[in-house]
Amino acid sequence: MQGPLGLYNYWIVIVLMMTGFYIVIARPNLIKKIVGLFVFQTSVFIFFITMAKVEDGTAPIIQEGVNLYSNPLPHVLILTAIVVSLATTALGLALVVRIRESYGTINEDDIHVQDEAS
Amino acid sequence: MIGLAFDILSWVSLLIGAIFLLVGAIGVLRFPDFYSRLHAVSVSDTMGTALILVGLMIQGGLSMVTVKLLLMFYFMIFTGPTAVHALAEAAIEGNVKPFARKTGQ
Amino acid sequence: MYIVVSVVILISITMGLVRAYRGPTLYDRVMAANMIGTLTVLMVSVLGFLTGRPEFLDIALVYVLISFVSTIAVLRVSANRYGTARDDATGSAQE
Amino acid sequence: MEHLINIVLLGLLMLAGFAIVRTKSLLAVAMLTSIYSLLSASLFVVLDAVDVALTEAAIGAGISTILMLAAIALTSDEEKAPRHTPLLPLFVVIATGAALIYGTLDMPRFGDPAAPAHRHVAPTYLQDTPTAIGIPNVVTSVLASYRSYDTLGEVTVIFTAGTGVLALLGFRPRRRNTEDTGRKKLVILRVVAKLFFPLILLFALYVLFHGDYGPGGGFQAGVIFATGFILYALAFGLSNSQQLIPHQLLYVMAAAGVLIYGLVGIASMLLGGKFLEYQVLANDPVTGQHVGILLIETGVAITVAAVVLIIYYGFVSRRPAPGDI
Repeated sequence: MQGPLGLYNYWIVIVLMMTGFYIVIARPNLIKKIVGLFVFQTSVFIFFITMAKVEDGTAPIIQEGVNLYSNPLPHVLILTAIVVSLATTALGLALVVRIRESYGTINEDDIHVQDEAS
Repeated sequence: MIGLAFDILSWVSLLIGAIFLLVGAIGVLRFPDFYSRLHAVSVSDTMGTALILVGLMIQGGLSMVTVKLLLMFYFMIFTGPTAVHALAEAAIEGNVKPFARKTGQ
Repeated sequence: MYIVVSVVILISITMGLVRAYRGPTLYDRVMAANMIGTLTVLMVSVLGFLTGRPEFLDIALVYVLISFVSTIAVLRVSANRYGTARDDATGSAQE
Repeated sequence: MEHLINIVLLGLLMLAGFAIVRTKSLLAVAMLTSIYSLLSASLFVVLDAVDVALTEAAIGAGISTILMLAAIALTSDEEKAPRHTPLLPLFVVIATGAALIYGTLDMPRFGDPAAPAHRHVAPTYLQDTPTAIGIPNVVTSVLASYRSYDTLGEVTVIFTAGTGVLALLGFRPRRRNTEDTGRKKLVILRVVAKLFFPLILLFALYVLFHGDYGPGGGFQAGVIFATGFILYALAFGLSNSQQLIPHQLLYVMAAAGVLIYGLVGIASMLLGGKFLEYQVLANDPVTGQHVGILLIETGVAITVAAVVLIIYYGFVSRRPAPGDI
């Protein structure tokens, strides 16, 4: 596809990214926020993998008789990024569990009210 | 000639499998209550999956690919019904009521 | 032929997604997620043949396992959360 | 034709994202997140990133979802409506999105083989891997050999996350028989789990050692390994699965994996090479690369498996009542 239409993939990814961003900033529930972060992260992964794709290329595992491969470098970066996303998700959820134990709620608005009262 | 026969066999298998998947999905979308929808899921879970995998196996021929497909077949034939069974049991426990016709109380 | 099958699978995934969104009960959503898992497995297998590199079936195998384990996990959580009194009775009787 | 599948999958992802925003029940949100992750993993297959697809399926759709479920089990399920109007966030989001879309206008079109990203180091990796490293999977060769410093950092991040969760949630060992062992309704699940448990572990080993030749590697293998134990814990209860693999052993394993990785680097220094330069590990440079990659992938798998299990046990053992997840 030629012209600006060849960019449709990036645009949809940006819409996805903004969906995650919206959840993070607009929703008061802390677990929902982490889900939003997860959605955001996943769309960033899709963005990178989109950039790695080469038209008519194939997966970067060397095979006889194949000449054109997709770019392996973004794949490596994203592979490790996915593992880091697991680490951040786990830590975030652990923090949410602790917040729930000390505040009795996971709603951001309620936590603010409690903080101002004390 | 033999090759063509195998091709036709696998295509028929793939097509019928695809029809089963579609029927199951329509059932999931359209059926009125949870338990009948669960019934529809099992159509695509067993018959559709099996036929599509068999079709792919015929295409794969005698190779590592077919071994992996067989392994997948083995896994799916166990996981699908187990998951559906667990779902039905959890739904009964969670007090999901079956659909009853409104007029014939 | 592979194209036809993958299009059918994509249509089915769409229907499953609509069911997962509409609910109405949690179990409907779990069921839809489970179905989408199965369909994704099939689509990845078909895609391998479509692109001419069917040796990537390992991915599909992982999908089978993962969708099964996450279905079981959500059912166990919901059983602990919404489970009826029967659940607690057996639990405490054994203690 | 692949364009069509690509567009449809992206459309489904948007649908799933929209559903996540609109849904109130958090358990349903976790389910939708799992679907979102599975869909993006199949998109990765379409876009040729098979290794990434494997990782995303195992981590995104599997472990992350299970952790979210465990956290929801510890907190609450329903989401309250926000106190503020969503107008300001909506405005911020639309403005940011518009700016980002404006930014993409200068990007090379999708799939352009002449894009700058494909010109710099990637051709070297693709060309040299068969001769210098001797394995077909370029992603593994870049991950474990060319950029092994990065991966060492990554393993350390995972280790740190495990330590962090341990510090936050701790670990409360269960007494035996406080759990509902022998409940009738779990019989079928238990039979299937017994059947699958060894197969999953075997498959994890296959993914680990086949990672040089196909999609797979240490990270994925570790996660699949942990998934096997999680399935066991779901079917047989936490205390039984802890008899299978005691948590002290997990602490040792988490540290041992990182240590194996670092020691491979130091061994190659002692043998006269640079840090993590595998060529010196054997007489033949290509064999040396093989040995080095296999060793560090094993280290990665051990750490990842142990940390995922530590995190999972940390969440689950915090539940006071006799419950399993």
